[in-house]
Amino acid sequence: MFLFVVFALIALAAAVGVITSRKPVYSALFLLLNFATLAALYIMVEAQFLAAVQIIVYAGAVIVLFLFVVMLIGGGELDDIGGRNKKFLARLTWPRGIALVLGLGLLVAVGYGLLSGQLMTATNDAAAFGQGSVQAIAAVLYTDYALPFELASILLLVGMIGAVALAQPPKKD
Amino acid sequence: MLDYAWLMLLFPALGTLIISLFGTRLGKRAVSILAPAMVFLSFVVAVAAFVSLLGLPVDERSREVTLWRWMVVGNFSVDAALLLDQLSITMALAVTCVGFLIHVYSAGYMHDDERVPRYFAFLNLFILAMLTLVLANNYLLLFVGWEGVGLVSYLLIGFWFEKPAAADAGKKAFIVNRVGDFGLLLAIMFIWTGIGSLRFADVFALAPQVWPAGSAVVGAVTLLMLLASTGKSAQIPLYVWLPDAMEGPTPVSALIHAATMVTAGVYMIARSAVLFDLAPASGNWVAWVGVLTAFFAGTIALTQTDLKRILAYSTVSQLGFMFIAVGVGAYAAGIFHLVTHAFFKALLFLSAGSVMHALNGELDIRKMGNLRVKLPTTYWTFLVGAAALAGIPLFSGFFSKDAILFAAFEKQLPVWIIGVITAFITALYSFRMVFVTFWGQERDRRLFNHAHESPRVVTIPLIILAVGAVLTGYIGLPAISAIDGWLAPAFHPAGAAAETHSVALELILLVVSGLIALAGVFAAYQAYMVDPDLPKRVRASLGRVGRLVENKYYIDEIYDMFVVNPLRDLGGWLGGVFDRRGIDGAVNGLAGVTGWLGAQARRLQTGMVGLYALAMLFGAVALLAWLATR
Amino acid sequence: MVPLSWYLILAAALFCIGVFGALARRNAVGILMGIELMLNAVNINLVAFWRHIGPDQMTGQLFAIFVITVAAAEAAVGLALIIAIYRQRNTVNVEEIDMMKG
Amino acid sequence: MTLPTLNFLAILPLLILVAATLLVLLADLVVRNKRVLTFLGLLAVAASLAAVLLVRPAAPTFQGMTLADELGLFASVAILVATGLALLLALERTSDFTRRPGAYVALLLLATAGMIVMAKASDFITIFLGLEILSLSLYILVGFAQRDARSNEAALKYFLLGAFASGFFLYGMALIYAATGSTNLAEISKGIASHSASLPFAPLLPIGVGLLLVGYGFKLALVPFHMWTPDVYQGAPTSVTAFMSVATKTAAFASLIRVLAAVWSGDRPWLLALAGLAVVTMTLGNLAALRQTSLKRMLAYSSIAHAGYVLTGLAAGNDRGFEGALYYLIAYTFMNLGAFATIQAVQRRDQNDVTTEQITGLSTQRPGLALLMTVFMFALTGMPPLVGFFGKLYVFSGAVQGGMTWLAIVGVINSAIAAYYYLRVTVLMYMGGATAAAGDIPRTGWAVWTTLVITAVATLALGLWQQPWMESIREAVTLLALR
Repeated sequence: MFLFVVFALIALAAAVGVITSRKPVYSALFLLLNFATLAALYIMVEAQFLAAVQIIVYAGAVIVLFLFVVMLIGGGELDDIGGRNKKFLARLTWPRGIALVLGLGLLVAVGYGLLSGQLMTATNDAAAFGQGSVQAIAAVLYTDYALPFELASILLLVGMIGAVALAQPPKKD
Repeated sequence: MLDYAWLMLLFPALGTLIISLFGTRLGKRAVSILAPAMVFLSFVVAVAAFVSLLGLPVDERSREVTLWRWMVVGNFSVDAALLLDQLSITMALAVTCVGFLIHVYSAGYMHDDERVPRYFAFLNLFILAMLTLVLANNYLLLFVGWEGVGLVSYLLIGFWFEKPAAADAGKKAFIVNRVGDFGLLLAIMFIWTGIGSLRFADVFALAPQVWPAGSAVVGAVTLLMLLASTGKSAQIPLYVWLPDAMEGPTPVSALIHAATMVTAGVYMIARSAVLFDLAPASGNWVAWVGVLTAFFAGTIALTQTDLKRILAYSTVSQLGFMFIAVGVGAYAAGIFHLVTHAFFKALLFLSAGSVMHALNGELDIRKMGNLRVKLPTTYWTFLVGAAALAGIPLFSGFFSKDAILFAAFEKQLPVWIIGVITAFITALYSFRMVFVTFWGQERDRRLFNHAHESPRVVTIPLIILAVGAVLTGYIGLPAISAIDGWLAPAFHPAGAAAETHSVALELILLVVSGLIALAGVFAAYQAYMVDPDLPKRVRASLGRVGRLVENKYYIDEIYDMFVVNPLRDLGGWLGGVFDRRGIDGAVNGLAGVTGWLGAQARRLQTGMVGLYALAMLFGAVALLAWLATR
Repeated sequence: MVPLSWYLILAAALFCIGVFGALARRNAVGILMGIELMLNAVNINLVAFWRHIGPDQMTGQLFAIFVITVAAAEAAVGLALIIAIYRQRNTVNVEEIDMMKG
Repeated sequence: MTLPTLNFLAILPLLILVAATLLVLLADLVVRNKRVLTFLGLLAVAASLAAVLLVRPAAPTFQGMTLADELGLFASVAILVATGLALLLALERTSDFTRRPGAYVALLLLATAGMIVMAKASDFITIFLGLEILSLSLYILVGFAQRDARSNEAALKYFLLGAFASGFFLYGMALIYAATGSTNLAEISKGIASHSASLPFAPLLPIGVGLLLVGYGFKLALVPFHMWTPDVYQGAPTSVTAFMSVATKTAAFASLIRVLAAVWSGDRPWLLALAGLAVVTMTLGNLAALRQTSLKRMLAYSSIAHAGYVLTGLAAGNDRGFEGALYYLIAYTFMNLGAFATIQAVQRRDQNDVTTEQITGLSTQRPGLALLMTVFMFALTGMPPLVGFFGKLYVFSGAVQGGMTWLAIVGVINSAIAAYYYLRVTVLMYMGGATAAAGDIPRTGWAVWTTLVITAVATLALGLWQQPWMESIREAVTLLALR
């Protein structure tokens, strides 16, 4: 319980950091922190393999990619909601104001659904011996989920072709 | 023979196809022969079908010819099928006969135009669409024809699109007709939902069981049909497009905007007789719309000075008579008048075209006069047409108009009274045209000297039509009543007993009608020949009323004032970006407001991703709020 | 044990922070980070439900794995697009990328 | 533990497409004449189409991940036809806009694969993966027109908003999973039917469906999730626009129909939500289309409006409406592809769009193209007896039957407004002096002609002969078994 609260607070703080940091590098690092906290939460619900994937894919690949791009296009300042030179209200232009209101509205709408019904009392009490392990996942991944698995490979193929096609600089003519 | 009735559609279809694909290569001459030939072949088929239908016993005179199974949705199916019965054959005969003559006339009339192939392709396409409309055996196919004739009409009104007036008139016709079409489409959906079939035979057989007489749904369906008909047949309140439609070539005015297309509304109401019988209130509406339009348009025709516009308002007025007929349940009389009108109005338009041709396009009757000397053939044919229109005894219009008024007299006395007054007005303006145009002194000497009779390709159709305009009346002589007996089974498939009329009463009314028509002619003679100042004095004594009529009751202005201007002001006030050039009448005003809304809708599109995403988020929250709280 | 609803509320909060981030940022990379936050928030949901509904059904966990795969591929393509546009216009500020409008 | 037997025949169309993709990528390295690649793609589409039509497994396959039902078959055929026509359309012009024809063909095939997956998927996981495959491919394809600076911008906008929408989509799936305990549509349907009231997390279901609708709304370009559409349609290479405007809609609508049928409760509020979306979608789409000067943008707004018409069919909530929606999709596939194909034929080699000015007086320069464009415009207007009319008739009368006469009235008024801008195109082509120099319009190659003729003939013929395939549509809808 205590651990959950700690990790949850870290995750939230990191998330706020991601969207308010002035430097994109900081944003990316906050994102890393957020991902790592989530991995910790996964371990708490005994989804060990998922936690490992989270670290390897997100921290190892995605964040590195982000950092790489940020470096490539120059780590200049994100002069928007993170800007220091203006007061907070001045930075909160009307689209952002509306976005904030609507974001809260979304939270209320979803929260309404979450908090009504019997959700409040439900807990994660079922035992999960070994269900988060590599073996358990492999057993279903290659049988019941064979089709999604294949589809994921197609998806990665798309990503590959796309990245190559886009990365190639256009011919000057 | 009836099984080959589809040939009627095939020929104009072939004509359209060949001319639109190879028209320019074939040359004007070949096209001018091909197009009328195709319609003539259709006419021959129609005659053959008519003869074989005559050969059948009365209760078998309704044949369906299925071309192919069009669509099947569960137990609902629609075939592409033709219905050949007394009503559709009568219509098909009128369409192909008048259509053929107008094609021939066009060959001479359009001779100098650059776009002859396109013109004839449209004209053949029109015949195809019109025949589809009248021969359809279900509402869906009828709608196909309905939209088709509307489209061709729009294309032909704007045929001389270099004239801005023509382009605007086309636009006006199109938009007004969309309003009407909208009614028909909704009516079709109601029928489909309520009855589960669109085939005429099924609908008319089931409707009395599904919809009790006077029920709301059948009332709605029939009123929607009335709305559709007021658009296509130019009745109050949607008649405004027809006078402007005269910007098209004159043969087109004759064919589409006088003889055939504009009668589609009357035809549809007559075809749906069973439904209208179930909704007597709607029938009353039809009759009142008809009589008011007839009177209204008749008075306007009296004051116009443009020959074609007089004829246009006269068409609106005569269509009003047909509405009276179908409104009071005298469907056969309505169709009878439709047929006679097709002949004499086509004749009048084509004669007017001949006059126009002779005077280098001049249409203002104030510049004409004494033309009977220069254009003898045209004069005589025009005279026959005018006599028929005025309802001079022994000419066709006399019999058909009398049949309508007789029916009105029996059902709706007030309608009859206004109808009789309108008949008088009709005679008055008919012979005003004759006297002012062909009699008296020439008013514009230069034009007069220049005038010359039209070539034979123009006059021969005129003569044939003139013969038709006289003879068609005799199929409906009260004593013989051939057309009534012939058509009646088509309206009441169940075989309702024919009503018996008092012959004496009918004869009395016949005499009254004849006298009224003659009185109208006499009044016209007094006013325009004997005492040319009389109209001015009458006009002066009428004062404001006269000005009112002269200005077409300010209808266009009223539309402007109450529809266009408020909308325009609203638009200007809201955005200050209103496009003034687009404003020309009610319709355009509406289009302008819509366009203004469109401009506002465009302004939402700022090109910025953030705002796009914001809109999405807004949508998401709204959607969730709605769904979560239900 | 931690109640299920706590996980769900954490997820909802993270999702909304991500949404706000995606809307509030002008930098395309920043927007993409907000979107990554959203996808991760969904994953918390999936895992929590998996744990609650019964761990012998692996659906939630596997769904989460596929989501991670998709997120990675999406990030790769997205960043490649961002580089391409940077090369062309020398900016990744979406408010300056508005040639098309109306 | 034994591995289950996997019925690979069930995904044969998919396998063909992916294998062809790899082949195209390999051939790209050795072949000099890049047209061969397009031909390879066409071959693959044909083979895949044959596989769809001939190999028809009966039961749900891959542990209920996909269905091989009539709906899936129907959508697959429509999608593959669209792909084939799009490939044909670009055959002679690929080099005009990209120097990577290999990747172009490959991505087009992969997008098709994704669409087929989405249309056939019966499990949220497969739906999501299908959606992502098609989306990622399209993001990249949209940016393929290198000579047009707007292309890249379009791709970035499409990507950012698409990924944003994916987040909502996914969240919705997670909540429905929470509410019903499964991601499989059949299970979900069973769960809701057996104990809808006693489901522990029942309140999550409508919220999940709502979020899901956001995702679908994005792909289908429903207002207010539509804002990307005009920019993306304008910036993307014309052949890609032609493809995505029709095929994506087919895939997403097929999937939406499936999902709606599974979570169906026949509840009025749900239908009203759909009806509301339909109303704003068609109205805004038509209004914004009125004053466009770019034909691609105009058609983009028109496609928004058409999505609204299709949605009307779903909002009707009865079989007739659903059938109408499916009919509409087929109709739309041909008429809209045809319209974009004409734009492709008219646009200059160094351009990626056509303005209203450029088509003024087209009939004198290219009577054939003008005539075909007229056919497509009339079809989009809803002029009988072309396909577009019947689509409208079916969906609107579905609404009338479902007791939503007002929705039908709004729809009919909207089609009246729409007629205005479609006919404006015709008027400009026929009734105006030529402004564009004749040499500006490149020679129209046989491949484009083939595309144009196929779409035009289908636009007419499918309106005149509806019986056989309306029966197929009916079967597809009956199998959904709406409660």
